[in-house]
Amino acid sequence: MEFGLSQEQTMLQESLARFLGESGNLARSRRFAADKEARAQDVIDGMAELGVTGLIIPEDHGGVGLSLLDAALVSEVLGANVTPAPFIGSSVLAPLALMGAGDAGQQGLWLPKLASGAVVAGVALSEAVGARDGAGVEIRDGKLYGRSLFVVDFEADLYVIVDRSGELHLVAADSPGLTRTPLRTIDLTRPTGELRFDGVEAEPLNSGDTAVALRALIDAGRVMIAADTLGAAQAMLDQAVTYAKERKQFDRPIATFQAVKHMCAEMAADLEPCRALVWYAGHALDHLPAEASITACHAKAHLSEVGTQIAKTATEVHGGMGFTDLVGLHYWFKRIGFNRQILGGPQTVREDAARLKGLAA
Amino acid sequence: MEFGLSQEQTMLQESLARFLGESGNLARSRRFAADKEARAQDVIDGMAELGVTGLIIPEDHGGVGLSLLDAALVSEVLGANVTPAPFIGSSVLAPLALMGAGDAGQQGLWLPKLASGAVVAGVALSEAVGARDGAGVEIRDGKLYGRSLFVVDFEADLYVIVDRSGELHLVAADSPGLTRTPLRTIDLTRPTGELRFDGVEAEPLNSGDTAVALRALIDAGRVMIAADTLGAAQAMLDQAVTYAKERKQFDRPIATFQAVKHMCAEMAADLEPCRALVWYAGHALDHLPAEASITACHAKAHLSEVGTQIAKTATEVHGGMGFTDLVGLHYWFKRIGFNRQILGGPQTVREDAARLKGLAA
Amino acid sequence: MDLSFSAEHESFRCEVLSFLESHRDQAPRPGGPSALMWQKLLIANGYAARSIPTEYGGYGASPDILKSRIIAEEFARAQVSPGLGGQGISMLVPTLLEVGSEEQKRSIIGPTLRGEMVWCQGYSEPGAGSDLANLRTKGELVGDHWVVNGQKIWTSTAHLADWCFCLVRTEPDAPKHQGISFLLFSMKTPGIEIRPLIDMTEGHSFNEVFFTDVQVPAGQIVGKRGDGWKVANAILRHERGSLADPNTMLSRLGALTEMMKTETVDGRRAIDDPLFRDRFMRIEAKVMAMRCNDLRLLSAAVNGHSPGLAGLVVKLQGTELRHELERLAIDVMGEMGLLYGDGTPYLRDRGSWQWNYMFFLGLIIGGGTSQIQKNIISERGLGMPREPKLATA
Amino acid sequence: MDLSFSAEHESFRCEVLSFLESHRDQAPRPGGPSALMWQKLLIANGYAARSIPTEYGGYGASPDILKSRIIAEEFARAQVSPGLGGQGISMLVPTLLEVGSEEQKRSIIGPTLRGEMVWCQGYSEPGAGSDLANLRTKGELVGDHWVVNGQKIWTSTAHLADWCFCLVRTEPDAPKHQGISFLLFSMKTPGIEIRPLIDMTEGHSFNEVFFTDVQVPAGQIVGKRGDGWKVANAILRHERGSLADPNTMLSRLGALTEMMKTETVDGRRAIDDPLFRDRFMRIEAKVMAMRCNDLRLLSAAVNGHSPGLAGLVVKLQGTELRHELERLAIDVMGEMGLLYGDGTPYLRDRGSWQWNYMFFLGLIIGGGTSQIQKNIISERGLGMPREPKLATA
Repeated sequence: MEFGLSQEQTMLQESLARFLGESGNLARSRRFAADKEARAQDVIDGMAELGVTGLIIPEDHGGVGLSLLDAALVSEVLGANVTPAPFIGSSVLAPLALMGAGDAGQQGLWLPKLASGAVVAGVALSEAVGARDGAGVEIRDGKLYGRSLFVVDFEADLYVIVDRSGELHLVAADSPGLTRTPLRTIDLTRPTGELRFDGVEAEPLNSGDTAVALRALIDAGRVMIAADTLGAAQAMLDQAVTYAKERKQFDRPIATFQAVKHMCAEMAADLEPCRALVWYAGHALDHLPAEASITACHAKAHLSEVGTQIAKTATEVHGGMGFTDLVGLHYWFKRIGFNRQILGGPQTVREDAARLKGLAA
Repeated sequence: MEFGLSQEQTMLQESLARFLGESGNLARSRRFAADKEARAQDVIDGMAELGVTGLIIPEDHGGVGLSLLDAALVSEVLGANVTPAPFIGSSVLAPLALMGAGDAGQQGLWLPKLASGAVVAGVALSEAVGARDGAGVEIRDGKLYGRSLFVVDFEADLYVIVDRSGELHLVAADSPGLTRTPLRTIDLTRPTGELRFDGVEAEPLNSGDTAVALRALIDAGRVMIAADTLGAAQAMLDQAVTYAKERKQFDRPIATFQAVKHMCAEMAADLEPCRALVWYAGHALDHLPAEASITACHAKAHLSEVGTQIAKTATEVHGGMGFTDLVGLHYWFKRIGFNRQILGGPQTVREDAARLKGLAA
Repeated sequence: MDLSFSAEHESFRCEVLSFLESHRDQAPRPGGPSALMWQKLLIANGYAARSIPTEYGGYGASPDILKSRIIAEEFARAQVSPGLGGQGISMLVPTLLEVGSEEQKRSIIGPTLRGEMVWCQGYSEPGAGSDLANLRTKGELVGDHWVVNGQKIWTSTAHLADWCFCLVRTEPDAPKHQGISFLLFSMKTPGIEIRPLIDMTEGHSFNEVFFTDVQVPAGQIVGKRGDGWKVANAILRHERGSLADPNTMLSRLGALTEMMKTETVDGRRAIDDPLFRDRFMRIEAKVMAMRCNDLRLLSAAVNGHSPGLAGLVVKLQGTELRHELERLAIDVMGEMGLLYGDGTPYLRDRGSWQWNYMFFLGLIIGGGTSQIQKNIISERGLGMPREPKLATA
Repeated sequence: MDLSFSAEHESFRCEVLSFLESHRDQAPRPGGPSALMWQKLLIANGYAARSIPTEYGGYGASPDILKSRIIAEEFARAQVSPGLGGQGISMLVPTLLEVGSEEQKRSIIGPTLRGEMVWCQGYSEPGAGSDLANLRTKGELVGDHWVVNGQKIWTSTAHLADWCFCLVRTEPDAPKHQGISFLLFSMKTPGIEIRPLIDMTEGHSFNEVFFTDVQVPAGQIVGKRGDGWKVANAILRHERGSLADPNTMLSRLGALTEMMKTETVDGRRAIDDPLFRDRFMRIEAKVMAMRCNDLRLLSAAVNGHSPGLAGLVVKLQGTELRHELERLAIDVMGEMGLLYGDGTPYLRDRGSWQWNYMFFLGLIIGGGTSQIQKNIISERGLGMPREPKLATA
């Protein structure tokens, strides 16, 4: 019985955080946004060197073979550092899709390339959670038609596509008939976009139980996003506390005002139990199949609510400075805002959990 | 253009508050509860003397002929003083039912008795909003069968009954076949109960448009309850501020702690706009038919939410003392809690408003 | 309680409507009539600068809050520009009318009202936000000029303004609140540097302004030396209420309803989702309460009563409520609510929901944070004591 | 991360289960075996007083947090009484083990564990709640007795207790925190008056206790004169965590689910109402988070790590969450949720939802108000500074 992080896990987080610090952190994200970079290749390379791109890929495919909990811990660090690099799609969901529904050939071809960071994979999953504006992809005569919106890790070489019937497909980014349109959002650290399919050749991923594989993608995606929010919210809280200790008004640090202290205390009280929830949800993905989906929903929904509140409160603690671009706090604010809506807003996700529990139709 | 209370209205509130103060206020309510009184006849008599029992009854039926806004102002004062006397049922809804759906004979017979306080009328309306445990009343061969729960102003001589088809009836308390069972609730200041009908003779109230009359009862009931909560919540806030100024901890009044000040400020900020909302909703009942129902819903739902929050926060400001019976703060807490559930909880009432706006089926 | 208007006011409303009917083609639009021409027309007809004396360039009517409200309502309903705004007109002009010299009133108010003199406000500093009296920008009287050095922040429209009204510490030895003066100077004076202050909306609504040996003629002061705090506070009160207009909220609610009828997930409209609907109704009730509260304030103003608590709570409640309203819209749109930036495909309402969501977080903070507002409510509204003095201050 | 138990612990769980299987008929029930007999049996088998040394009447096992947890879990699951509780066992015994004299340990711990000596706690006073160190009940050493005068409040079980452990100011001239002593005395001592303190639940869980010249033998003191604050603080820490057990919350959630399946309005089940369902799921997520947090605390305790923030937030979050959960139940029941008092027709679950709703408001306040908890979290958990000293204090 040991509910906590191992030394290896703590080291993984620390070494990744150290690398991200060296690579420039917020300054790197600002440059990524200002230069409209498609990929921060230096960051991806550094992550590959640390084994992060191949984190959950088995060792015999060039990966590190770690667990989804480890992936969540990575996601947390990336959120904390508003890192402008692919991870959830390319290093978690795409490998999961290949491992869960790909055949040996597909696995042997793609997993090593994903592990090394040589290939980035995007994942088109939004319509499986809820289709907006009539989006969705259909297969006719073995070819894909339709649209996928809000592709995770959009600036990719390869895509995992979920069609309307829940089947999974692999599509190369340069496939004829595929049109890619970036969708600019509030979050400038994680490009997303639309894929349009006009008779695109696709390779089916259908070697396992596709329904199980799809559910695993949704669950893992939600836990990774929850972890990203955990990291981002913790970073906002930390910045608020630091700022409050430094900032003086009325001849005293604002951290000595009970109102400011209590705002910080409320953030901490809301957030700290979320850490254990994310750990548990990450652990459940690999080890507690009966609980995994519901816990993933709870983690996603709850972190969205808590994160939204903290994003607002931490900004308020910063006063006007939090509203400006000067301290860049809004990068975290927007990261949390992005995470809230992706793969199902909190209400949608709670309703999903209620269905899983048999409480809703 | 004058959005505010007239001098007469302010005086009405003040003279009623003065009388209730003289009649003992909280001590009177405590005695009412401890002695399990059915009716606080002394309070009723005093209210009759001030014209409160006949407030909205036309002068030619022995009343004062004032408006429903005036009735809301009275309701506010009764809530503020946790007064253990009938009003909403006996002096507002029953007269409204008679005035809206009674014939001249019924009006001439009952309105003067209600105005004088000689007769108390209860109103069985809950099932028209939502029936629990299969309650409800049906008419067969001119006789009533079934059950009405949570009758407003239950300890009465006469009842206005709404049956399942929305028709209104008058029933005397001593009618054969009628069984009355008090239902004890958290709120010991306002008796409620169940009526069981086993072939009870009833007199129909069907001289006007019954549907309109029923809707008017629901709307007016909701505004009166909202006003009662306004008064109770304001009284709790006032008590919290007073207590905070007196109570010392750490060698200073707790009112000097920013945390306590902000709790009180939040209560005031939430509550003060409610006052204008209740005024408007009261005014709308008589003068703005197109808005009356929706505004009544908003007033009921919003005051319930704000009231619940203030009931909790004001208790917290009182520390442990708020939890005891010593200061009696819980009388207000429970009055607000009672108001929240009666004639539709906040969610139910909001859904009703959405239907009225054509936003829900 | 009487929500009707008098015959005089009803007839005034008709006048306004007929003016709108016959002149709306002269309202400013891109490539059409200019805002300055329109402003002149409005002043001439008493629909702008209505109660400002004619000798200072106004229309010279006696103040009538209801008529002002009628003008505002009908121009908003007709979606016709109500004329120029800005801090010069809304804040400096009332101040000058109260405490300006005759010379200042004559030379400044007219051009300001006509939009010929655009102003920015130099109040906040990096070290003086909630604690505005802590400001450090200093002005030294050298010969017949103030020499101003220091930095301002949150200076909206500094990049567009001709002139600045500015709080400057001129009496360094006086107590904090008594050492400040209220100076006026041209933004073309040498030594002024303006840096855009980009905010979280990616927009440029504010600036940082740096002063290096800026020379201001000694006479360009409003009130006496050291009176600046009093002068400024008279206007700050004007500002706070205006951030949370319930009529704007009502129109946002209307837009939200329409949006909820068209946004769908898996073909189901947002308005048919009981959870979104409930959140909407909940917000509508709060907006209704603020609108009723606003009627109460209007009525109090007409009758010369003090608005009390009802006035003190507006900024806190209104900005929070508006933020909540925009938040709901984003949740309704889901992923679509993340889209931002001109020309982005699928973008709804030009991104206004996201923009307002963020901008109103700024307004929750700006013009007195929620924490400062709660202090004010508890002290001025509820009579609770101020925090005791500290041992070392 | 490993949520499994070791073979040793799994086998221990089997032992517990087999004990429960073979002895559950000896558990106390009205008209059946007594609680005291059951307690003896539990101690003898190591299911109560498990790690307390045998010479003081305990079972004498080495401390094993997981085994304690297993016992608690299995007894709860089997719905069998886990033995006696109360402030004597949960608070006084650990204190005596830490700082009591050998004589005190030998004479008090055993009878307390066996339920032969029931204790109440005399801490809070009307003027000393959040500011407990402000207590004024005084003890003067006259000859070989302390003479105690004053008043306590919130004394739960005073009306059932044999003895009291009590904080008393014995050194009036010492600084506030250093003038307090920790005394023990029989509740049968002359001069003690107990008045029931009825609370908002209409229940009698607490008392006011008045002391008039109560004579306490000088030796009945734990620790030294003036050490009482330190002694008491060691135990207060024990109390705070226990108010918000996530496993209890889980079982309340389960009961709420069942209730939502049976409560109807116009024939429609509450569980089929999307709004109630969403609120339920929202609360379930929070409960899950607290349960995971609890696992983290357990694990930290097993490994001797400091729980840090994760421990500091439990009381605040847990009591608020429990209050919220009970609130939802009341809303689900609507008017039915108003019913209260034994024998009331239609009453659901004996009124337990209303009772808990109110009682947990008491717990939000008791044992350190939410405001005090937030001070603690910000200072101890986030390293924020204490409020500066006042000019006049």
